[in-house]
Amino acid sequence: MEADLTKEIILQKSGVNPKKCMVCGKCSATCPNYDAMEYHPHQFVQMVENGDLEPLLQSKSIYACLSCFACLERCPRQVEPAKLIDGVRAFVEGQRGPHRLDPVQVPEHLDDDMPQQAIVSAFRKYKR
Amino acid sequence: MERIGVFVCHCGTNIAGTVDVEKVAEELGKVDGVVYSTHYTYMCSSAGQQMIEDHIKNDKLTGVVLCSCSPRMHEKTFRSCAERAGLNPFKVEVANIREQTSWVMKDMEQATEKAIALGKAAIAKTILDTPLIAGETPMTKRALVIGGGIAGITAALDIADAGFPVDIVEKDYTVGGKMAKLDKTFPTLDCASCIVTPKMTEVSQNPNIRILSASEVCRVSGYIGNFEIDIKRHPRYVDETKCTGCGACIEKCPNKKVPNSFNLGLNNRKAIDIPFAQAVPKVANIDATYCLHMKGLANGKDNVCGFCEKACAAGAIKFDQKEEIITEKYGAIIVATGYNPISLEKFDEYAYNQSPDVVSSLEFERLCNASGPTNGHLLRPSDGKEPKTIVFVQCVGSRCSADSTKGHEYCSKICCMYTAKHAILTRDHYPDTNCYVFYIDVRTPGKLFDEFYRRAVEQYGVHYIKGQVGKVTPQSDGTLDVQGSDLILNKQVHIKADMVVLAASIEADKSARPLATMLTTSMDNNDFFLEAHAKLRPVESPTAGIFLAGCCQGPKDIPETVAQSSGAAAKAICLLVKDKLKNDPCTANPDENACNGCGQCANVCPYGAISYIDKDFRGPNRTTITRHVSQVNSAMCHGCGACTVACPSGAMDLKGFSNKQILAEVDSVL
Amino acid sequence: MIMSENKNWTPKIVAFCCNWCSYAGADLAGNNRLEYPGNVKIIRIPCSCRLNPLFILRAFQRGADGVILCGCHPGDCHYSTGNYFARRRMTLLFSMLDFLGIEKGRTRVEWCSAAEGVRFAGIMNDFVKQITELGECKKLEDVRCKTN
Amino acid sequence: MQDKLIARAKELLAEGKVQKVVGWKKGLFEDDITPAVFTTAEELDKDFVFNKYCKANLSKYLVKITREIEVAKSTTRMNNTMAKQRDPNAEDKPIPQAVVLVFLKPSDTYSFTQLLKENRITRGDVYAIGVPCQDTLDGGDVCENCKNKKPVSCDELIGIEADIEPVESARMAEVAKLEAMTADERDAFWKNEFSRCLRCNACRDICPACTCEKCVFDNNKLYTSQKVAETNFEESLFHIIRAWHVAGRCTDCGECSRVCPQHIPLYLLNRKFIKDINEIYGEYQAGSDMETKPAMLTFNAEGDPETTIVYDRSHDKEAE
Repeated sequence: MEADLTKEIILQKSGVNPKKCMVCGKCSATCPNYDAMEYHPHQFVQMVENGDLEPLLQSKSIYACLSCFACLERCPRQVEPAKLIDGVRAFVEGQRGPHRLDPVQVPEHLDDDMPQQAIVSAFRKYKR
Repeated sequence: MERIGVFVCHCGTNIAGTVDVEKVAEELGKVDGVVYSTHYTYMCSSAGQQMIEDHIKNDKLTGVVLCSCSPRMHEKTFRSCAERAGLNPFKVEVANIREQTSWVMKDMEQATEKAIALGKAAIAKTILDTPLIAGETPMTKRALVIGGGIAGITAALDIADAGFPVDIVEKDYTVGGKMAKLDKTFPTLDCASCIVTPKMTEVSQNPNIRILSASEVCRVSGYIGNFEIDIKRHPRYVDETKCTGCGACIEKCPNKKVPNSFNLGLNNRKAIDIPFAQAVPKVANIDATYCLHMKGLANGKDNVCGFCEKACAAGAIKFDQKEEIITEKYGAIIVATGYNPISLEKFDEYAYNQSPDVVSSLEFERLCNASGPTNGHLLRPSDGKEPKTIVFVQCVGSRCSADSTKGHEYCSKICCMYTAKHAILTRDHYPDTNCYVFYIDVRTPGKLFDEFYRRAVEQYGVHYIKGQVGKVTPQSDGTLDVQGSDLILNKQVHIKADMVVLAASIEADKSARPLATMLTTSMDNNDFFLEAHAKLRPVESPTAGIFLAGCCQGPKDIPETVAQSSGAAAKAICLLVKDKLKNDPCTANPDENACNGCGQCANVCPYGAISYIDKDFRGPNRTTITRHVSQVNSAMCHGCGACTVACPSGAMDLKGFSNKQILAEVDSVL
Repeated sequence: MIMSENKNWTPKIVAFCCNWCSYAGADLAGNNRLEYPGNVKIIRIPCSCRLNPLFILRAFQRGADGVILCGCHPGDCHYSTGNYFARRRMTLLFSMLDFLGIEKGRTRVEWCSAAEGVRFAGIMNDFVKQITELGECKKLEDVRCKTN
Repeated sequence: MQDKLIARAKELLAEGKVQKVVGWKKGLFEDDITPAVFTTAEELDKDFVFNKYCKANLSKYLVKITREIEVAKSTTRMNNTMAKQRDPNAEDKPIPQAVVLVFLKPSDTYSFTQLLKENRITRGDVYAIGVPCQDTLDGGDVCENCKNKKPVSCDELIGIEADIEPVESARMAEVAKLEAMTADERDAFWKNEFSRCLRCNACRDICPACTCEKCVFDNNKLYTSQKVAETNFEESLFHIIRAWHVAGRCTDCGECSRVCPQHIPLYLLNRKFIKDINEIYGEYQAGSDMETKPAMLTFNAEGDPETTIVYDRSHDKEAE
């Protein structure tokens, strides 16, 4: 698939306009799971904007986002990076075909170490 | 027979890009009464104006229609152009085909159609225009300056220097404004007090200047040259004329627990106090909510405390002082209401409400200032210890998106420079204190500004980190954990800081909007006063006779403020030197023959411009009838037109906007 | 709701704007390049209180489909009280037009300051939409005044 | 009652207190009564009538009659001045004084007061006597829904009390009925009513509020002067403008609809304005005193609702 189309789909899915970003880095500054990510929230925004999508699609970083929405809350330009990361993630999942997790299956995958936020966000992600 | 000339302006591509100007000129040329129609790149240019003048003379035009930008922009230009060519300036009308046509639509066909309709309306109006001659009103040779900060002080001094009396209305107890609270100024690092307090003294000693402190404008009426202003003087419970500023009362006052607003609440003052040593006027004031005697009075006891009254040798204490309203007349008004840092309440990620060691830049300024709560020693508010690590955060509430509820969209302009100043001052006085500055961009346009910033980095070793702070967490050991991003090194950093200084966005003072309402002048979406023209008339408001100085018009630093203030003062002086002002001749005009004398018009006139006279009219067969008819004082009439609608017989009409003209416009646009 | 028979029909709208606030607001909308339909024709009057009901009736007679009056916000009138009178007059007039069976919504009063360019464009877009829904106004139209 | 009035009028004439009497006189038929001016006792005895057919509101006639008195005064004054200019020793001719007696039914006294308020009548030129309504027949809606107004601004009263308790009037019921219709129904109703209009101008000519020096419909300086009704629009425009012009000044005397040869219920338009004013801005009766400002000549900055109240409170069925 062409990069342009991929970008288009991701932007549509997420409803984010990366052009609004002024690269202040507050999203990455506020991110609680920063160290677990290869690409950080502000990089997501810039990479999507620049069409540099392949590394993102391959990266494990898309699963590191906790969907805590701290970046979304604190972004001074209302860019909402969390939604964009979610958009990339949804795109990758979508490419894999229909074998996605059903919300009822989520409890099977739970373990004690999993942060509560991640569980909530799992439900949010798979409900579609 | 009217001979109308139509001139269609391209305004470069501003109009011609969307409107088929050629077609507009052609179509309007076909309208009855039009004898000449043309189009040109820039009608307002000297070549364009010359062209209009030539055609007025050569084609014997009796009226001119401009299809160009808004009449609010160039109506005056074209009217004086017509006047030079010997045409009555009120035989010129402007069709707004830029702001209200080419700039609000993209479809060329539609825009052209609208431009033609508006052009036809203007032609119809011009045909019905009667030549008008402006009358004159006298000029009140006195200026009002609203706000006593550096902007107001500069403007007042300049106007007073030109020989005109000036009143400064200041809502605080002292003039000086924000500048009096600052420690040093960038980029020269000279002491703010050392430059502003002599100015304050100069103001107090200038015989042409009167300072009305603790006062606010509460009503505005009148117009350019003849404003009538009600000024509310709040009680300070001390007789300004008697108080010598000796401070004996302050020594005796037992209530020491009053938040000191001059120090932004960083320390306490007494219930009776003088804001600071160099205050002007140097007069004490009593905070009525904390004064024991006043609290006693409120509970019906008149014998509580009262030590200040006993201590005052001058007998200046006046517990019974009341709010009073004085009314004054002015010819010109300068607005200099200044700015305030935004409230940081909403930025909970920076822990401003959780830790006293997270301060705003203005608070930091007081902590550095020799007249501040710490006498100039930089100490943490929480425990009074010297901070060893300070983190500065830029753009707090500046450069937010338009839909942000926390901050403003604009760049506050001064933060980059004062933060560099704070860091330099800190490193200079306390070389072992580390300074970190989180920035998005460092914006340093200005004389010696970038050099100043580079000095902070190179000479003083301030750590500039490209990135933002995401979270400040107070720790149990009294330090602050600052979590931020370093975008250059691509990592998240944690700094163990003793203090965090937030460069809060600045916004227009809260009093500005109600004031703008009273002055009927325009404001932008950020509550900054709108200038008459962004490039060419930056110190005037669109409302005649009102001028703008300082941050009330937009964020700016001290030199810019002073420059604008002097500009505004010069503009005001240009007005004040005139002995008479030309009136707008578009006033109400009753037809005596049709007037019933019923009195409806006088009832709705906001200016009391309508009176009734008994006038003799000749009737048939050598008879006379004395009738009661309305008469309009054209110097008092402002031309609002309320009377024209109240008049049942249609006898009252408005020059320049007559019933017939507006109806003709309605017909033309449909 | 009356649907227009003529497919090419677009509403004709007259907007009376007071010189000090709304006309400046309209200029600001232009300065900010905010779009609104071209069938809104603005007529400048010194103050909202200059608007004689006759002008509104005349507009309808000449085939206008909607008439809107924009003035300074109450309290902000350049002439201090003009818009208060305008408000009373228009209330009574609109009520009378309603009483005569003119569809509600063909006439409107909005307050718009010189700083509210966005609001001005918003009002105009909304009003045009509303009038488009109402369709052609035939109840007060004078057939003699019909062009084409 | 008729005899009482004639006796009092003759008395006043004889005393020289009044020089003219405005009253009613019989026409061809018993119920064909017209207003008339009397100057002698003989004329009064011969023609003056006062009965249940005396419907006409006489207040408007005072405008013209007092104008004549004023013209006589002004002319003499002017002639005296001019004579003085020619000859400084010229003797002033006496200013002619005249007073006209008028009989006003309670509701007419409001029109009279409103005219006084608007400077259309010189008070000193009039001697006003308040008289009771004579069980008026076919006075139309105005009589059926009489508010039983108490007489105001009279010099004396014959046969009525100064203090009449107003009765509950259902005069707004018909307006409310129309308000309850849909817009299209109302449009059809008025189109039908106005289609009968002849533009005879009787409603305007009889209206005590229409006393303009120059009526807007006759003034070529405005665009309202067309006389001939060519389309139905013309009528609605005429009637809207007329109702607008008297809004806040109309006392609801009902003369317009009484004289309409086509029986157009014009009082509904006037009452619609009165109803709106009362409901939105507080009760107001035009002509009840000389001081109170009518709704459209004043305002309440804080209290006045926005114009949308018209649609919000509309009883229109379409609102559902």
